Amino acid sequence: MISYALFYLIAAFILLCSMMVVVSRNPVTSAIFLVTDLFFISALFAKMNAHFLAAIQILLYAGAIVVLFVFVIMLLNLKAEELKGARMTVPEIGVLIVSAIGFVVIAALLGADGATTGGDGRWTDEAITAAGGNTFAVAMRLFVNFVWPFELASVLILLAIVASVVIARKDSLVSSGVGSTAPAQGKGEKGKVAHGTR
Amino acid sequence: MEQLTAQLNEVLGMFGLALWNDAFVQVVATVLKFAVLAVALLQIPPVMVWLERRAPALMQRRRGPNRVGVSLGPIKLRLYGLTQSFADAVKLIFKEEVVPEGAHKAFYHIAPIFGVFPAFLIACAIPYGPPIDVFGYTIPLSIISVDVGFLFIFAISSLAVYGVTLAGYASNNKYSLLGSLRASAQMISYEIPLGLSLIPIVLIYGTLDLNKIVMGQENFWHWGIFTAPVSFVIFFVCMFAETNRAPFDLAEAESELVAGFHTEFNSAKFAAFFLSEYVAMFVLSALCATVFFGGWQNPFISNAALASFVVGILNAPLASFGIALGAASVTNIAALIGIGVLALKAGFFMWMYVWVRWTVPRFRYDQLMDLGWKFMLPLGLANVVGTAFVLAALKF
Amino acid sequence: MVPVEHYMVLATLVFFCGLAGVMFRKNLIMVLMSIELMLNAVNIVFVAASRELADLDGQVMVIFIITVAACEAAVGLAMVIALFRKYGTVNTGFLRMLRG
Amino acid sequence: MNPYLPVLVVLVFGIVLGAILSALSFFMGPKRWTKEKYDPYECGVPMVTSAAERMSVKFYLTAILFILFDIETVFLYLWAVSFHQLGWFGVVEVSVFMIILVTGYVYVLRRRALDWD
Repeated sequence: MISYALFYLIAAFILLCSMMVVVSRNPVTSAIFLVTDLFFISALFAKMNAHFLAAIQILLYAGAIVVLFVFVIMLLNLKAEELKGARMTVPEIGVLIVSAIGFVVIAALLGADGATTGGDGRWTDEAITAAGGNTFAVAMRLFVNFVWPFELASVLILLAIVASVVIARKDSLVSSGVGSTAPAQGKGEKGKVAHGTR
Repeated sequence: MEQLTAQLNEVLGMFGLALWNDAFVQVVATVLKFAVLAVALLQIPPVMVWLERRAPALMQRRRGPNRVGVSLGPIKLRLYGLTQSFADAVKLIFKEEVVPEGAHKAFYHIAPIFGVFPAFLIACAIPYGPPIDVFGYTIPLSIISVDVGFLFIFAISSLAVYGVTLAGYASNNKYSLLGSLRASAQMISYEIPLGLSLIPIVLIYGTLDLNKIVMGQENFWHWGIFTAPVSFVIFFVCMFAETNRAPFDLAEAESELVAGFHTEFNSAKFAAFFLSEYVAMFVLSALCATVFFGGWQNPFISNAALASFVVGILNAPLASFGIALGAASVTNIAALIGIGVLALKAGFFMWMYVWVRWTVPRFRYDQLMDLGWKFMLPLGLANVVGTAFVLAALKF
Repeated sequence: MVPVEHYMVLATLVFFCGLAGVMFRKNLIMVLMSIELMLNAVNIVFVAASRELADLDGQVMVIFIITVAACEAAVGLAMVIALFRKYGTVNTGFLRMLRG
Repeated sequence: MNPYLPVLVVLVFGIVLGAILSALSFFMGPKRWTKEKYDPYECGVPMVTSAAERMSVKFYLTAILFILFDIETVFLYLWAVSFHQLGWFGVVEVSVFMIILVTGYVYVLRRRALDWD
C-alpha cells in the first residue's frame, strides 16, 4: 500500500516540476526546477532498487549538466524580462496537455501493454543482491557484455572535449567570423557583433 | 494500555508498519539518530569560531579571548571566551534581515537551504561507530547505510555548488556574482580530483560501502593512509578547496571580494551559510578519518577488547549497587569508544583547517585553478592507474 | 509492486513536457533544457523496463544515455555561446537571418 | 524496508532545518526600513551599473570539462567496484578508455583552454 502512495506522490512531483521547467519565464528558475525534477527521478530509481543510477542521476545530471546550464545562463546574463514573448502562451500549454493525454489514451486503446517480453529474466532483485549489489552487477554487465559501447563512449567524450574547446574559445575560428568569405565582411561581422552585445 | 497499542497498530498498519516491527524501529531509530547528530552538528560552528579566534592568537603569541565565561550563581567559571561564540549565534538570529532591493526574492530565500541540506545529508552517511544493540535490536550507527556509500556522498556534495551559485545570482551585487562564479568554478574543478582520489580506496577494499571499508581497516597496517598514501595527499588538498577554506579561500577573501557570494546575506541566512561551511568541513574531516585512518577503529586494541576491559573495571564497584553490565553493554561501550575515537580523529583534521589557515598564504586565482586542473587531476589519474597496475600485478 | 504501465504513462507525460518545451520555447537554452527533460523520460522507461523484465541491460543503457546527454549538452551550449557572440541574442528569432 | 527510507527522512528534516534557519530572522528580527540600508553593499560607494555584466568564458569552459571528466570518474568508479572479478581484461579495457581521454586532456592543455588570464 505504502509503495503505491509513495510512487504517486513522487510521480505528481515529477510532473509538476517538468511542467514548471517548461513554463517558467526565468531560465534559472527552470534550471532549479530541473534539479528538483532530477532529484525526484533519482528517488524513483532508488525506489526501483537501481541504487547506482539514483546516485549517478544526482552526480552527473543535477550536479554537472544543470550546473553548466546555470553557468551559461549567468554567462550570457539572460534576464527574465529580456525574453519578452519567450513565455509559453496558454494555447500552447493547452496543446501540450491535450496531445500528452491523447497519446496515452491512444496507446492504451491500441493495447500497448508496456514491456512484457525480451528480457533474459535473470536479474531479479534476489539475484542482484546475491551477485553483490546493484553497482557490482551493473559494472560486470557493462564491462563484460558492453565492451565496444564502453570504448566508443570514451571516443564520444573525446569528441565532445575537442568540439567544445574549439567552438567556445574566445578567439576560436568559428565565432570570429573567419569562416565567412571576405575578410572585409568579417570586419563588418565584428562590428555587428560588438553592436549586438550592448 | 492494550487498547491504545491496538489502535496505534491499526493506524500504523495503514502505512505497512506495526508497533516495533522492523520498519517502524528503523524509522524511529533514524529520527532519534538524526536528532542527536543535528544537535551535535549545530554545536560545531560556535566551537570552531572560538577555536579560529583562540588558536591563531596563541600561535602569534598574543592572548585570544580568555575572559568570557559562565557564572552559575556563586561559581564563576572562566571558559576562555567559549560562550562568546554561542552569544554570537543567538545575536545572529535576532538581527534584522535586510533583503537588498533588486534581489531575486525566491532564490534569496532558497540559497541558504541549498547550502544546508546537502551538508546534513552527507553528515548522516558516515559510520560513527560499530552497531549498538538497544532492547535487542542491533542498530547501525551510520544513519544512512546505502550500498553506494562514497557515490552518495560524492553526489550530494556536488549539489552544494547550487547554494553558492544561487546566492551570487540572487543578491543583485556585482561582486557577489563574481565571487559566486569563482567559488563555484573552484568547487567544481576540485571535485574531480576528490572523486579520483577515492577510487584507489575502492580498488583496494573492493567496496563502496563505508562500513565495509572501516571493517577492512581492522589491522593498523591496512589503514587507508598506508595502502593509498597518494590518495591521502590529493584528498587532503581537495578537502580545503571543496570548502573554500585556508589557502583556497579566494572567493570569500576580505581583500578580494569583501565576503564573496554571501555579502548580501545577513543575520540568520549568514548563519545558515556559516553552518553549512563548518558542517561540510566536519564531514570531509570525518570522511578523511574514516577512509584513511580507520574510522572508529583504534590503532592496535580492537574496540570490543577495550570495551570488555572497561566493563571488567566497572563491574567491581557497580556490583555493590547490584548492577551487572551484560554483553549488550559491552557492545554499547565499544560503540561509545568508536564514536570517541572518530570524533578525536575528525577533531584533529578540524584543527588542521585552522592550523593551515594561519600558516599558508592565499593562492592567486589562476594559480588555484592551475593547481586543480594541471596538477591534481593528472596526479589523480596517475594514482588510479598506478594502484590498478600494482594491485593487478599482486593479485592476478 | 507498481505495474510497469504506470511508469510508462509517467514517462510519456514527462516526454511531452519536454517536447512542448522544444517546440514552443523561443530561447535556445530552454530548448536544450527541454531536450534534457525528454532524455530523462527515456531513462525512466529504461529503468522501469529493466526492473519489469529482470534484465540489467536497461540500466547499462541509461548510463550511456547520460553520457550522450552530457556530451550533447556540452557541445550544444558551446554552439549557443558562439551564436550569442555572433548575433548577440539567444532567441530563435535570429534564424530568419539565415534566409538567403 | 528500502535502504533509502532513512535518506527520505533525513532529507525532509534537512530541508526543514534549512528553511527554519533561513527564515528565522525574518520573524524574529526587527524591521526598520531605511533607503541606504537596502542598497547592495558596494563598500559604501553608491552603485554605478546594474549587477548584470559580462563574465569571461573561462567559467564556461571549466564547467564543460568538469562534466566530461566527471563521466570518466563515474566509469572509473564502476570499474573500481568490479576490479577483482575482471582481472587483467578489465585493466586493459579501462586503460584504453583512459588513454583516449588523456589525449583529450592533453589537447585541452596544448590549446591552453584552461589558462586563466
